[in-house]
Amino acid sequence: MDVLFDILGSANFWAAAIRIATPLIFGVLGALICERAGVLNLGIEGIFVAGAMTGWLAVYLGAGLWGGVLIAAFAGALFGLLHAFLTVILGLSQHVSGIGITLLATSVSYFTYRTALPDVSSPPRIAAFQPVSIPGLSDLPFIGPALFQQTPLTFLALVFVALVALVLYRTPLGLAIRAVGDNPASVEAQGLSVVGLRVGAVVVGSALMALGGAFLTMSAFDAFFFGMVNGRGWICIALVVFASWQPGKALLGALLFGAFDAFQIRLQAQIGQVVPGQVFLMMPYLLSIVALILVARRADYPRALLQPWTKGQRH
Amino acid sequence: MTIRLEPREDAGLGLKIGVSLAAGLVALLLVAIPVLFAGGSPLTAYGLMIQGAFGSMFAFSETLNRATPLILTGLACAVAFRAKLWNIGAEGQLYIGALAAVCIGSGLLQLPPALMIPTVMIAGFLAGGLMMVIPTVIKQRFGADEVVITLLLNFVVILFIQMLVEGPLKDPLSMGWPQSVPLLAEAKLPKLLPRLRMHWGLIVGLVAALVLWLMVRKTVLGFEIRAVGENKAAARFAGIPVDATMLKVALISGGLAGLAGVGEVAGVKGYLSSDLSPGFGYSGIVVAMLAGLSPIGTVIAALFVAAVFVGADSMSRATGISSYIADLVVALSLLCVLVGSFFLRFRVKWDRQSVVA
Amino acid sequence: QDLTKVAAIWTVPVEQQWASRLHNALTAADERGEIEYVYSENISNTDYERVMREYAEQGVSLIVGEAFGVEQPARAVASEYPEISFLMGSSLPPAEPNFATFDNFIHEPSYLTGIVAGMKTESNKIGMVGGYAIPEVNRLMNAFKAGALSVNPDVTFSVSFINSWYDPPKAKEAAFAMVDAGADILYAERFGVSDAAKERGILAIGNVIDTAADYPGTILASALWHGEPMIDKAIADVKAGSFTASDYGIYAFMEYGGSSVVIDEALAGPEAVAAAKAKEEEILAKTFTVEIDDSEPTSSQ
Amino acid sequence: MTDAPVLLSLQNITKRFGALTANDGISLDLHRGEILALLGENGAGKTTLMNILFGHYVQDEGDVRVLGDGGLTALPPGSPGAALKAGIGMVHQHFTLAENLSGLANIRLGTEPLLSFGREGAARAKVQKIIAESGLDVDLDRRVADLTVGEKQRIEILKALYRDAKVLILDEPTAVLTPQEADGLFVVLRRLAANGLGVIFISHKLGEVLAVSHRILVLRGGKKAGELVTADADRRAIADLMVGKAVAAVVRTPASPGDVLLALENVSLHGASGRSLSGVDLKLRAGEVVGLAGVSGNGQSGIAGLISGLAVPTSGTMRLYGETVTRADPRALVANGVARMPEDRQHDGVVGTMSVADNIAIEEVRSAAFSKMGFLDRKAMRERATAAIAGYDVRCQGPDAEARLLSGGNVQKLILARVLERGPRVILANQPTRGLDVGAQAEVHRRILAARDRGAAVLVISEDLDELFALADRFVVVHAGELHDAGPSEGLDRGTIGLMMAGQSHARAEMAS
Ligand SMILES: Nc1ncnc2c1ncn2[C@@H]1O[C@H](COP(=O)(O)OP(=O)(O)OP(=O)(O)O)[C@@H](O)[C@H]1O
Ligand SMILES: Nc1ncnc2c1ncn2[C@@H]1O[C@H](COP(=O)(O)OP(=O)(O)OP(=O)(O)O)[C@@H](O)[C@H]1O
Ligand SMILES: [Mg+2]
Ligand SMILES: [Mg+2]
Repeated sequence: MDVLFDILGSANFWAAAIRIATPLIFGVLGALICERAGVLNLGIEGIFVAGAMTGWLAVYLGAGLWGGVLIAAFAGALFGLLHAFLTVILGLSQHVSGIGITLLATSVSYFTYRTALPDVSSPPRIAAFQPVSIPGLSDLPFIGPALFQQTPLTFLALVFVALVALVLYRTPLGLAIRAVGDNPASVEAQGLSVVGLRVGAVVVGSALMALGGAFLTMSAFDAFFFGMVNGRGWICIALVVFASWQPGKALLGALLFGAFDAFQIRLQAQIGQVVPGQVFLMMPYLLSIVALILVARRADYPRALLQPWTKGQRH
Repeated sequence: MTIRLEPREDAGLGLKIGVSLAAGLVALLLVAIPVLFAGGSPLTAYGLMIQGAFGSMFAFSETLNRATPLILTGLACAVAFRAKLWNIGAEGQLYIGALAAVCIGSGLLQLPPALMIPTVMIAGFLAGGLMMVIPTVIKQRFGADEVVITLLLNFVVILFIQMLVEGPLKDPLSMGWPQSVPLLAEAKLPKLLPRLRMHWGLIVGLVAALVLWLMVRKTVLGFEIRAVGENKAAARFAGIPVDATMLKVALISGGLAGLAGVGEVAGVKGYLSSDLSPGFGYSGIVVAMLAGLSPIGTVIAALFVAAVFVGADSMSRATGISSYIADLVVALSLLCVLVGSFFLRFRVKWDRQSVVA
Repeated sequence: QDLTKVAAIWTVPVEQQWASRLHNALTAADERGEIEYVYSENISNTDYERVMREYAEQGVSLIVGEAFGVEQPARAVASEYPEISFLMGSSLPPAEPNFATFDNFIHEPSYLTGIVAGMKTESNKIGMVGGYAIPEVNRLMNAFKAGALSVNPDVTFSVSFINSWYDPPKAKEAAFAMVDAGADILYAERFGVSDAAKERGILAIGNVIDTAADYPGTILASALWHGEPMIDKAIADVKAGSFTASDYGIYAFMEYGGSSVVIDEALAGPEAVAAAKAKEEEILAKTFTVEIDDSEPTSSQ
Repeated sequence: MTDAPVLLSLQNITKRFGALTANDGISLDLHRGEILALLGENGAGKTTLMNILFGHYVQDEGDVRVLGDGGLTALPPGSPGAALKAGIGMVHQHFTLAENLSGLANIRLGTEPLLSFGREGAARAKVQKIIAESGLDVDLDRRVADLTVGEKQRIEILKALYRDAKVLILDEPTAVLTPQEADGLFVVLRRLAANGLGVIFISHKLGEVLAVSHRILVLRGGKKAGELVTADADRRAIADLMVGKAVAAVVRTPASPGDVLLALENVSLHGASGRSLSGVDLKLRAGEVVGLAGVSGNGQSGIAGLISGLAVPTSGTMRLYGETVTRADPRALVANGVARMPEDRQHDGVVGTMSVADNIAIEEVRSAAFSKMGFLDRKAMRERATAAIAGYDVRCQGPDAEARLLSGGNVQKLILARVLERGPRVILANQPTRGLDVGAQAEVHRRILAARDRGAAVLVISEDLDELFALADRFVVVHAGELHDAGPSEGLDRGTIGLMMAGQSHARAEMAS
């Protein structure tokens, strides 16, 4: 029990939870935008890799850090465009296309990295984002170190949560995106372009996913490793459902996941292996499943998810 | 001038072959880009790819060997997807199937091969099936999405397997390396040919494809699965037991993935470890969709994916290009074939009719 | 058969510390013109046998790799190609006539780094972060612990495994957790741990490769593995036709120059350096043997 | 009327779907202030023509011209956006609503610049004004999924009015409205037309067409079959134009009720809104048609669910041939001679991607008629389907055609064939002719009455009172989950039933006294 309070009472724990959550926040927002528009994007895991690689490589080759972020987003957008072309314009299977994109983005990234840097025995480093202090806020006791000593990308992620929520619920664009994911015919009948909205959503969503990857190589760490994305993308797919496709709950889900991970790491470090380590590692997944069961009935999933839409077809 | 799409009623065999060839050609053209980027010669690379997949008995056997689990996981996905049960968890079911095989076949039972092999297979089938029945029941009871649950369960299962092979199932003779006790010789699937890795799992896969084909086409169960998959409400109204049908599908789907695991552990590896499958479960999704969920098509698609991977991987070794190109070639081929399937479903028409001013 | 053609098959990317030591040694030999080196990386165990056979069919003279997950098939392939020499990482004994084995036996320098850490720690808490609890990792951690306890019985250790070889952000988080729990020295089995140490201004112990230059003022000491003695010996044996199914693992021992300890003397201080050097002498003189303990290390309660 | 300027002009529109020519050189003009009724059999091409006009489909030939500032100008094909801009509003035959959004959100959708914060307040005020003027009352803030079909229909019409349409197209807007709602709509339409709006109105209900339109255009087999001025037209003439031959009137002979075959005794049911029932008593006798009237959402679907075998009473008993039904088991009911027509035939009636033959066999695949030892008897299935296609005039390519390719009317005939061919003893006919053309309607009525005459007990649930009066020997009315007996149909009139539907269960007694 003491251990529990020790951990939960430490500002470092909360800071770690937010740090761990950051890539997930980007990813889950990206997936949420795509799915709100009716497109499942299983390319996320690969887009994470592509974002991690391109952002890092750009900085390594001399671009500024924010230049790297932009390039990562651009790479994500490109893969998103491909996914949108296949699933929205050609109406092909979202599952296959997504997995194909993951395979493609991952292998292209690895292949490019290896071919561009054939002789590395220890991964080269860049000068990554450093935590910034926000005058006033960062100096607050407890709250300061817990919440306000993060790298800029973390703050960017939080800004995006608000932005996505704002656009989704407060603008006609958001209304159109929600409608196109619910029933594309409703959008078409009101003179908007189903294809345009969906392609746009997938491209923007994929760019956000790539930022999740970029965070790993440009903020959480300063080098690119094969395999470093390590399933984070898939977790985002689960978190979107957990969040019932709502940005606020998505943030909450990502933070919960981060907190749990940070907690289990600390517990392992403090009381050691009383049970096999895997039991801890399984917990976030099992808890996600439990959470899913609890929220499932109330979720308003986008009804047109997975359904292609072709103009002039009966649906 | 505008472009219009018209759905095709049914694509003929000629068109199907033509489109497949065209997709393959385009994929090859695209592969030239990374090959050139890496400083290789595309033409040489093509030759080496074909040689690597089909150029010798060994190469071909390796292609078949890799296709074996893909056929089974592909079928697992195909049958579930047909009922709109989105099983993304074939990877986990594969491991659970392999686990069951190891639990039963490593000494718990002493049986002659003729009994042992079927026992191990049935155990793997049931275990894998149960692994899919659980999320299906959760979906039916609580409405929780099976895509996400099956996806998450993959991670849980892998960790569970790691836990077992580091703990209770650990082979005391493995020098501390996390792997399970080996299967008894009686539980191992016989090789099809001496010195080659191909094993009886391939036959199991082919038979499973045939059985599924029969089931979908000819049986009441297949009829009911299609009805439930295409329109649950109408199926329910017509008196088809929707939930029960879904559970049957789940059992079959997970079971087939479980069999893939049995094949890998009893046909290839001999013991269980947490790196048994390089993503066969996920590739199964791709294989099934490429095949348009047709059981026979699944066999062909599995062979295709296996040949592309084995060929490209071998090519990378012969040319000295980074071995990551193998996955890249698979990805490109996959996407090309996917685009090709579009032309099977639609006719593209260019209208010359001017847009009226 | 081309006597100079050597192939390596890695189950990990060549950046992985373990593989990189041998990869570098092989690349160096290639650059010296002694061999022609080809390799395949990130090969899954399922594909391992096929890749072995493909290289064997290409007619290489020596195949270097890791048989850990594929002992049976690797040995079967070797027996089918008696004219080719196999030098495989393995926990099992070599197999006649052509299957030689090795492992990263750098427990000796690990023990020495333990001495330095044991003497330097002020909080008496040392954090250790590893990838997976496999023998290759366990033995180094255990030797390190033994070394530290030999000079400071009050040290306690917290150990955690991140269940991944390549997740530096996660390793970093695990390391942060140890720092938060009071550790003032971190044992860096994985990339990411030293980063945490540097960020929090504490010390880290390097493992297998020397990363001191990347973390100025952070790496207290490192236990290094040198692939060259073993690789060069194997190449020479192959060329001389004297390659046998022996255990090349010994070439990782300090005695053969297969491993060494580097200590940042400014950070460690003369006392710790002296203690470590003294033990090193004993090891080299064979008056002291570091025990090989492959069991999974656990946190001290 | 025809002196008014032309608002909209279709010129030689042709549209082909593969081998089928759905529209064949159709031209029409719509004038300002005119209500034009578009009539035709199921599948005649009405919806297709309107979809072209609105830009959902791209025509193969022909132009759509709309009156703009510079006279009649052609619309770019395939652009609903352009059609909306040109002042065309469309109420689709099948709702085009985003169900997870509120009514107001659906109305606003696409009317404001995407990259702005929107003008929700102004939009709400404008919609409320339109509601006040038109009487199309509906809660704007409820999720569309929670609205009744009638309310959804109102949202659809509000969508069009909100955009200040010059031309309003309504594709079968009254198919799902109660008579009162429909009357309300007509008032609105007349007022809108009087204000200069042009209206195209599609309906299968000739009474409505005669009551509300100025001019009638009839399509047959994708071609224009004729045009009438409403004032000069009568039912006969229109029906003859539509089907190309005279439609025989259906006559109902007096019933001779026999034993009670199905009974609900003090049945209560708890379900989602519109499904709850409390203390319902209902007896269906052999050789009698009972008509169930009620405003949708008052419990019809609950009663239908019970008789369909999808639910069992929460309390009270349901007896079939005297035996208590304890399990929700559609298969058992079917095997016991209950014929069930679903309310929503596309959703519950057929599996669109399966063949006609499959859909005809679907209720009985497990029976010996269609399978042996778990294997399908394809031959038997095809034979039954071929017979059904011929016997019920199901227009389709054949037994192997996918059901989704059938028009709504033909789907209904398919279902009729499926359930009536077995010689059922109890028949649940839920909205049996919703959306059907007059010819098909007469055919369905004839078959239902024939089954009654054979001795079947029939329950007809319909929102079309004309239909109920044509079929029912006895009336019951459902309101707020309670069922009230209205007695034999002789001596009943629309007004009485209407009052009972509105909840005045004593209407009949009061009238009598
Ligand atoms: N986040 C998601 N990612 C991928 N697919 C999803 C996601 N959410 C929902 N789906 C898919 O959308 C479909 C609709 O969801 P749902 O489970 O509610 O189906 P349903 O037809 O309503 O089932 P039931 O009638 O049994 O409730 C599911 O088949 C599911 O696979
Ligand atoms: N997208 C489409 N693809 C193929 N065929 C179609 C399509 N849309 C309509 N059809 C066919 O065109 C014909 C005309 O259909 P349409 O919907 O216009 O009929 P309708 O007159 O509106 O009938 P109803 O009174 O039943 O609504 C039908 O045979 C229909 O099956
Ligand atoms: Mg219509
Ligand atoms: Mg129609």
